[in-house]
Parts: sequence; structure tokens; C-alpha cells
Amino acid sequence: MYTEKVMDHFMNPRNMGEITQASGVGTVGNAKCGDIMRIFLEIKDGIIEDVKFKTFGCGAAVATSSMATELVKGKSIQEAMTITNKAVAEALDGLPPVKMHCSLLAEEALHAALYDYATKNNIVIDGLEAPKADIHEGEEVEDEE
Amino acid sequence: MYTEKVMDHFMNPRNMGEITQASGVGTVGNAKCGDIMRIFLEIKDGIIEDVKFKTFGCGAAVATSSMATELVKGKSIQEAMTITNKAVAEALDGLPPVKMHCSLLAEEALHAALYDYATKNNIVIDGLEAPKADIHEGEEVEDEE
Amino acid sequence: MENKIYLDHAATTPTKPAVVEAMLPYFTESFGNASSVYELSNNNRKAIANAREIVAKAINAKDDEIYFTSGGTEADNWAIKGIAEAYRAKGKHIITSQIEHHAVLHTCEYLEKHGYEVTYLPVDEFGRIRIEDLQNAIKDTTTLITIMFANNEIGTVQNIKEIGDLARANKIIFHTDAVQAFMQEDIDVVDMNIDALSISAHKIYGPKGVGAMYLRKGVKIGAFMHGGAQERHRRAGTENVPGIVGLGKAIEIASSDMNEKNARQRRLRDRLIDELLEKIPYARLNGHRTERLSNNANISFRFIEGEALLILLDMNGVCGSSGSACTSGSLDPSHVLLAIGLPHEIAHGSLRLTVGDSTTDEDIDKVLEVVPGVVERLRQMSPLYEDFLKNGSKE
Amino acid sequence: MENKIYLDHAATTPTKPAVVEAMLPYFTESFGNASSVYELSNNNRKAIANAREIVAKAINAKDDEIYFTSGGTEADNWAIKGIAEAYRAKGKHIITSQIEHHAVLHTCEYLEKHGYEVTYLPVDEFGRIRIEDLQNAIKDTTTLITIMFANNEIGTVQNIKEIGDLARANKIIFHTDAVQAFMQEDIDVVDMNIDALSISAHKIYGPKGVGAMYLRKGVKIGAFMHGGAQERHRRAGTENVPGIVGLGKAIEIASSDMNEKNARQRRLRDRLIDELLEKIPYARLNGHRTERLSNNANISFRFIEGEALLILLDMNGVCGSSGSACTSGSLDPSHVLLAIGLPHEIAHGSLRLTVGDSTTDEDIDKVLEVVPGVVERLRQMSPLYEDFLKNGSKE
Ligand SMILES: Cc1ncc(COP(=O)(O)O)c(C=O)c1O
Ligand SMILES: Cc1ncc(COP(=O)(O)O)c(C=O)c1O
Repeated sequence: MYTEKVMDHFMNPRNMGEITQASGVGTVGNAKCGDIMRIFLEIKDGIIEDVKFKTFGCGAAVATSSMATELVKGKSIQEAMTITNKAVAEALDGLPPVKMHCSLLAEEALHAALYDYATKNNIVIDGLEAPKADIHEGEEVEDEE
Repeated sequence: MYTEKVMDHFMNPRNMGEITQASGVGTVGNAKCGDIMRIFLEIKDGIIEDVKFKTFGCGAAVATSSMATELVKGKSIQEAMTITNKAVAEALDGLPPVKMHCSLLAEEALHAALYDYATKNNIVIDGLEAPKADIHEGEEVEDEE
Repeated sequence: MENKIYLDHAATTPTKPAVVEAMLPYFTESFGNASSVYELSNNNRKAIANAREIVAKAINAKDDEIYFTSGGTEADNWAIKGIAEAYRAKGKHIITSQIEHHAVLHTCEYLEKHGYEVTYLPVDEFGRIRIEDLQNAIKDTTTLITIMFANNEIGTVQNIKEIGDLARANKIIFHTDAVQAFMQEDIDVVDMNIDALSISAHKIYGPKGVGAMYLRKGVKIGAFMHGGAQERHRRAGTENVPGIVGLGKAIEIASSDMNEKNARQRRLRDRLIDELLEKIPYARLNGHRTERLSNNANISFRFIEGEALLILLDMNGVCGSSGSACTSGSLDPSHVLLAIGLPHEIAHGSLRLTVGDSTTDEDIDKVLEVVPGVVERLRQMSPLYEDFLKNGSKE
Repeated sequence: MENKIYLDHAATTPTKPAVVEAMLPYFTESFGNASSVYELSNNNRKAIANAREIVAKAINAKDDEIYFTSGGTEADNWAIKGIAEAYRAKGKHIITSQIEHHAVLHTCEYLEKHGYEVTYLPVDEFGRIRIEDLQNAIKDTTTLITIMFANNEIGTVQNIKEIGDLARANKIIFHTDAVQAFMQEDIDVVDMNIDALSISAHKIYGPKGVGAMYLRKGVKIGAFMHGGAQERHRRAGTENVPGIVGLGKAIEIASSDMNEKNARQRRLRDRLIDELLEKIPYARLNGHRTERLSNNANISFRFIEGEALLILLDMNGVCGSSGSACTSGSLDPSHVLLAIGLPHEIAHGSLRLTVGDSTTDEDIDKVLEVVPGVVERLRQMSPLYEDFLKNGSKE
């Protein structure tokens, strides 16, 4: 059900791990829903110099985390802000419909880490809001009727 | 679904045909239900000397007519009156449940022919009633619920 | 089968060896549950997707408008109950015809017991509904019209596009039981404005126990089988992968030569009809002479009863079917034959012969040789025939 | 299959070659419609009667108490809706458990939407209902108790006789979903006071798409599939003869060595449970230690998620299953694991391995080698594990 890219990023996740003295850390999702994503950023002069992730979740959750970190590594904060969940999914050659929320989670985790960085450094990042408590609300499988 | 005996009596019906100057003729059943049985009797000195039948109906209807005529041939009227539909069915090694009404029809046809004989000759046969108009009433297949 | 001439293809067909062949790997090798995560099941998911595409293509539907079921009966039950239920807030009136298969009729009767109103349209002497009758039957509360594509007993094909157009114009869902018509008639659910449709594999040389329902995207339906998330949450139950593959393969085979096959069947059918009517007096064709399934001949022989006829034919090596009550465990003859106006005693004496892929001209020769004698033999036994000959002039 | 170790026999089983062999003649040769008059169909009728006898014998029922269906899901849907409907004049209250298969749960939820009242009994930490809870739930209006024989996820077997006795004493119909228990547990519908029971062929090395319902003589039930007169007017639809024959054959094979097979499975299962718990920290067994199906091991590994685990196992040649939400298209983890009291994040990380006829000790060795590494790898990736290690002392 997964594309080869998804499988590759799941089996060989890029940037998995932690950054001990991270400029920003964001954790989103909740264990109730089965996905938790944490992104660590090391930012210097507005550039994301390093990024790591840890993920509790399904194959798609791991792969989107991996891909999201790949996409932002070396980018400026502004560039990173333009990366949407769709871009992550597309970079993976697509996700099954029931797994699209994973890509949303990756976007949210990145934003949460950036927000943490912004808060710590007392700066404002355009278009960045405080992370939601639970991004899963309102999403549900197609009704039976 | 039929026993060998039923098949034999259907394929090689005994006593099929008419008696032109019959002592008694009885026709029962109706075309609506798919079975009509007619029995012709030739009676001399209280003995059924000859018997013939004609039947419009299914395999079981033909076989029960045939068997019923066999069972009464050469018998006295009193003996013939003791032959029940069950006896006909048993003589055929049984009938499928949905076909039991055919054996009832044979009994009724015989009784109707005897009644015709009794009426024509102004005699009374013990236990013999006028034929019912339609013997199928009250019978129905098992309900779905 | 030893030398039997099988002329009951409307009842069921043998599964083609190539179909069985296609199914086999899905029993023992590619057996995984199609809902499972592991790779072992990928092949099954693909096989199901492939079959779904084949079914969709055959009726000009989209893949995600096809749902696999356990057969035609389930497809009919589901479509009718499911749609009636989903639209019950709009109204509780259903229109059907008097000549539907019991899978439709008994489902409608069930709904009647549960507060729905059902109109059973009459048909003309050829078994076709009149479009004015349909028009007149439509009410504000009508949510569903279910009229079969072609009849299983007399073979009459309805003017489905006309019905579909009328239903669409009145914003009423249109379901058609196409179990008999599928792979014999051209079906285009878009052009014909069909919203839901039932098919069954065993009528088209596929396996028993599998069928499909088409449901136009956007039409609501209640679930019939509740449980797992299979068939996009709409039809629960572990997928019958071999059966689904078999249905797909049967369609693939049938599609490849549908026109030639139909022309061939039509010729054999016409021989049966024309020559039987010519050879046997007091006989009539049931159903429409031209608007009928290419494989169906249905003839009533007066004064005789159908089951007896079938047994004698069987003894002579011919397998046929009858609308006689005695074959169904009920006492009334076929509701279809009564609906086209046959009196009971004539309805009881009907014979349905349905040709198929394996039927040859020699088979027809043999049947034409056997049937007249068998009919005559039963007539000699019949008190009705005796009466007719004696009172003949009165009729 | 190439070298895959299949440990998902609770999801489905491969059809045994001998079963396929037994089915084959009924596709192409003995293909007649079992309802037809001619001799060609006699063989089919006999085959169905024979299979019915085999099913009946396996649970100590009578032949005419067995109805063939399209699978376990249909048997559950039919039993529950049909019995609820037939007794609705008496009352509209149903008792079930929180850990039923969705085929039961979603059917009950459907009935709730249609005016019925349903009590979902909780279970203890091992997945067993408490008989006092059942006793207390019974009302004057209770017409049906439906409690599964053995659970498909955690393998826990209920005390069915105790439930049956209580139901009988209260004159309430008792249905049990025995899809998983059939051919693993001893089932005696007379001794256990079971009134209705569901089974499915594909769980016992038979084909997909066929199952059966047992209904005790005298118990009323509404029809679920309306149409033809098949199955004594109670379940319409052309009989799936090859499927029915396959079910019979699968039972025949399974019956011949049920006890030895179970002993063997139990030994392999126990190796899995004991050695996995020994090798992997922060793991727990789900379900009852002894009152469990002989083939079922279900273990939760903290800090990791099930689908990811399954994919990695698959990559290592092991096919298993999980109660994780991600495998079902829903976001909530298994209702069964929640019902036995697992917190969500632990429920997400469960692994079900179910052994079967083909499982060997070498397979178990391989699994015991693979699983610890895979779990460790995912834990290294897990923010929950990171937090746990940092705050370990607080837990
Ligand atoms: C017109 C029609 N509808 C429905 C059915 C039922 O299909 P199935 O036998 O697959 O349940 C049949 C055949 O039996 C049929 O001829
Ligand atoms: C306990 C239980 N009930 C019902 C079912 C449904 O059976 P089927 O897949 O045959 O519809 C299953 C398996 O899927 C099951 O494990």
C-alpha cells in the first residue's frame, strides 16, 4: 500500500535521532491516536543547519518525518515555512488517503519546533501559530451510510 | 428427490386411461394448484373389478394416482375405504414433504369416484363424505419467519 | 453431465475451466487476508482491484462504484433495503414490477411489513411495463424504482433507458436487477441513467456465491452487512478473493466475443421457438418475440404440468426448467406467467429452455425430436386434454 | 509465500489442497443449480446435505439446524438482526460484550439506531465477562444474549456453558460468534445451551466466502436474505456448492486430529509467549494465560506502534497482525485492548501472532530472533521511549 519512497524512508529514516542542545524542539500528536512526532532543530543565522526527529507511529508517520527533515535541512526559516504537508506527501510519491494525516503531523511538528525556537528567542515568524493540542480533531473515516 | 418406486410409477404408470362406462368417476384438485386427478371405477358386487386414472400434475401426482389404483384394484369397497393417503405414500417408499398433498389427492379422488358410484346406485358407504371442492385449503409451505 | 443436453443456463452455468484456473492460486498460495498489512496480501489487493476494474468497465461505471457481494440475491437485497433506508426521511414509497425475481419481490414485501409502501407495476402480455404506468405511479414520496433489466423466466428485456431517464427526471434512484441481462445485453449505466445494479457470477460462467452491486457515486446507501472495513466500509466480511477473481475472469472471457455469442444463441433460440411452435399444437410463446434475451425460449403447452414434463425430458437427456409451482415448493405457478395474463392451468405447463456456450445445433435437433413426444404422452394422461377433446368445439 | 513465516492464522488460513480438490468437481462438472428438478443436480443436493451433516456433527446439532451463509459476518448479522426482529414483540433489549468482533458490535449499533437497547458488558483484565454482570444486565425485555466463544485478538475463551445455562434459565436466546473457536475448542450446542452460533470456513483452512449459522430448532428468526426458497426458505440465493463442499471438507480434515493439533499449537504458542516476554522488557501478554485459543499469542510492547512493527517484521519475513488503529483505517486502537484496560499508547503497540498447521519450531526460533531487534529499533526511534528513559524513575 505504500510507495517505494515511503518504504525507503521508513526502512532507512534520514535524520533520525536527537539534538541535545537544540535551538527548538516541537512535539505533536498524541499517543491516543497512535502518532507522536518530535522534531529537533539547530538554527544558525536563520538557517536550519541540522534537524533530527523521533517518531512513535506507523510507517507513514516515520516516512513523513524523515522526508520533512530532509526537505528543511539547510533551508532558511522562511523557506521551511513554505513546506506544506502536501509537499511532503508528494515528495514521497503520495500517501494512502487514510495516511494523509501523517503528513499533516510532520508539518505541524516542524512548525511546533520553529515556534519553540521563536519563543525562546523572542522573535516572530510570519504565518506561524502556536501548535494545536491535537491535530486529529475533525478527521474521521468515511461514514458507513 | 423422488424414490425409485415413485419414478417407476411415474415412468410406467399402472392403470392409466379411461373406463367409458364406469360405475363411478371422481375428479378432484384444480388446475390452479397444478394437480387434477380423475379416477374411473368399474364395480361389480361390491368389488372394484377395474380402475383407471388420468392425472394432470407433477411426477408425484402421477405416481400416487398409479399406486392408488394398484392398491384398490380387486378390493372390496370396504377394503378400498381403508386405504389412506399415508398408505399410498408408504407404498411408494415415501414422498418429499412438499409432495404429501399429492397422496391426499389420490385418496380424495378415490373417495370421489366411490361417492359417485354410491350416489348413482343410491347406496350409503360407511365413512364416505361428499368430495370437498378444493383439498388444498389450509396447506401452505413453512412460513419464512 | 454424460450426454445430457443442458438447456438451463438461466438457472446457472458451469464455471469455465479458465475461470477455475484463474481462481486456484488464491486458495492455496495467495491466500492472505486482503486487509492485512504484510506484502503477502498485496497480490490479493491487486487481484481484487483488477476484478473491480473489469466489472466497472463492463457497464461503463467507475471502479469505486463497484461493491462485491455474495451473489445476485445479496446485491438485490442490499440495494433495495439500503437505498430505501438511506432515503427514508425523504419518503417511503418504492416502485417495482410484478415480474421481478423473488430476491426483489420478497425484499419489497419485507419493507412493506416495515412501514414502506410499494407499487407493483403490471406488465403487458409480453412482459413489459408501460412507461405511463410508471409515470403515474410516481409520488412525492417515491425514493426508489427497481425494475429488472431482463426477466429470468420469459426473457423479456425492458426499455431500461426510458425508465432510467424518467427516474432521473424525477430525481428518483433507479436500481435494476441485471443478473440475467449482464453479458447478454449492452449495459451503460451512464447513458441509461442507472443508479444501482445487481449482477451474479454464476450466470455468466463464473463461480457461485459471488456477485457485485454497482452504486453510482453520490447515491447514499445503508450498510447491509455490518462488520469490518472491507469494500470501503460498505460491505463487511473477509473478501472472497478466489470468487472475486473468478467473476472478473468470467467477464473478461464473455466480453471477448459477446456479439458473436449472442448472435449464435439467438439463432439456436429461434430454432427452438419456431420449430417447437410449429410441431406442437396448443402451444404458445411466453415473453416478447424480439425484445428478449438471446438465450431464452419459454413455451407453454396446454393441458400438461411442468414438473412432469421436466422429469420426462430429463429421462430423455434434456435439462430444462419450468414456471410450474411444483418445482418451487409453493402451490402457485410462476408469478411472471400469471402477470402476463396466462390462466393458472396454462402457466403450470410452461417450459423454459435457455441455451448457452456449449449448445449445438445437434442439441436443438435432439430437443425438437424429444419434446413433442413427451408433451403428447403427458396429454394422453391428462384429464384436461380428455375434456378438451370431448368439449373441443366449445372452446 | 517464498519463505515467509505466516503467523496470522486468526486473520485467515490457506485453503488446504485437499479442500480445493474436493471443491473442483462442483465448478465445472456437477454445476447444476441445486434447486433444479433434473438429475444433474442430485449430486449437488447430496453434496450440500453431506456438508450440512458434517457441520451439524461438529457442534452436536441436527442437520436441519444448519444454514449456510457467505461467511462469519453474514452469520453474525443474520443471527442478531433476525432474532432481534423475530422477538421484538417480547422486547427490544440485547446483551453483548465490549470485545465482540465488529460483525457483532456494528450490527448491535445498527439495531440501537433502530429502536433497540443494547448493553455492552465490560470484561475483566483477561478479557472475560463476569457472570454477575450478565445476570444483572438481564431485563424483562431481554430477548438475545450474544457473546463470542473466543476472542479473535487476544484469544480469550469465555465460559460459554455458564453463559448458556444462565440464558436458558432466563428463557433468553443465546447466540455465540464461534468463528475463532470452531475447530479449536470443543463445542456442544446441546450441553452448552447454545441457541445460535456463527462459523466461517476460511478460518479453518476452508475457502473464503462461505460460513454457516446454527439455529436451534424452534428458535424463530427473520429472513436476512430474501428471495428464492433455498435453505428451507430461510436464506435465499443460489447455493455456493463448491464453497459449501469446501467447508465440509475442511471440517472433516480438522476433526481428524483436533486434539493433537491443539496440543502442538499450544506448545508453539507458549514458546512464543514465554520467550518473547523473557527476551523483551516492557512487554505484557494480553488475554488470559490459560483460557485462550491454542494458536493465539498477543503481546504489547510499550513505546512503539503496531503497524510500523508489522512492516518491519514483514521485511524480516514474518507475517503478523496488530490491534493498532493504523491497520484498520480508523484512528483508535483496538476496542478489545482498550476493554481489557490497556492505555491507548500501549494498545497501539500490540502484536498478535497466531500459529497454524504449517508452523514449525524453526519458525518460532526465527521469530524469537527477529522480534527483539525490531522492537528495539522502533524504540530507538520513539520519543515515548526517550521520555521514559529520561523520566524513568517517575514511572
Ligand atoms: C433475475 C435474477 N435476479 C436475482 C437472482 C439471484 O442471484 P443469485 O442466485 O446469485 O443469488 C437470479 C438468479 O437466481 C436472477 O435470475
Ligand atoms: C470472531 C470473528 N467473528 C466474525 C468474523 C467474520 O468472519 P468472515 O470474515 O467470514 O466474514 C471474524 C473474522 O474475520 C472473526 O474473527
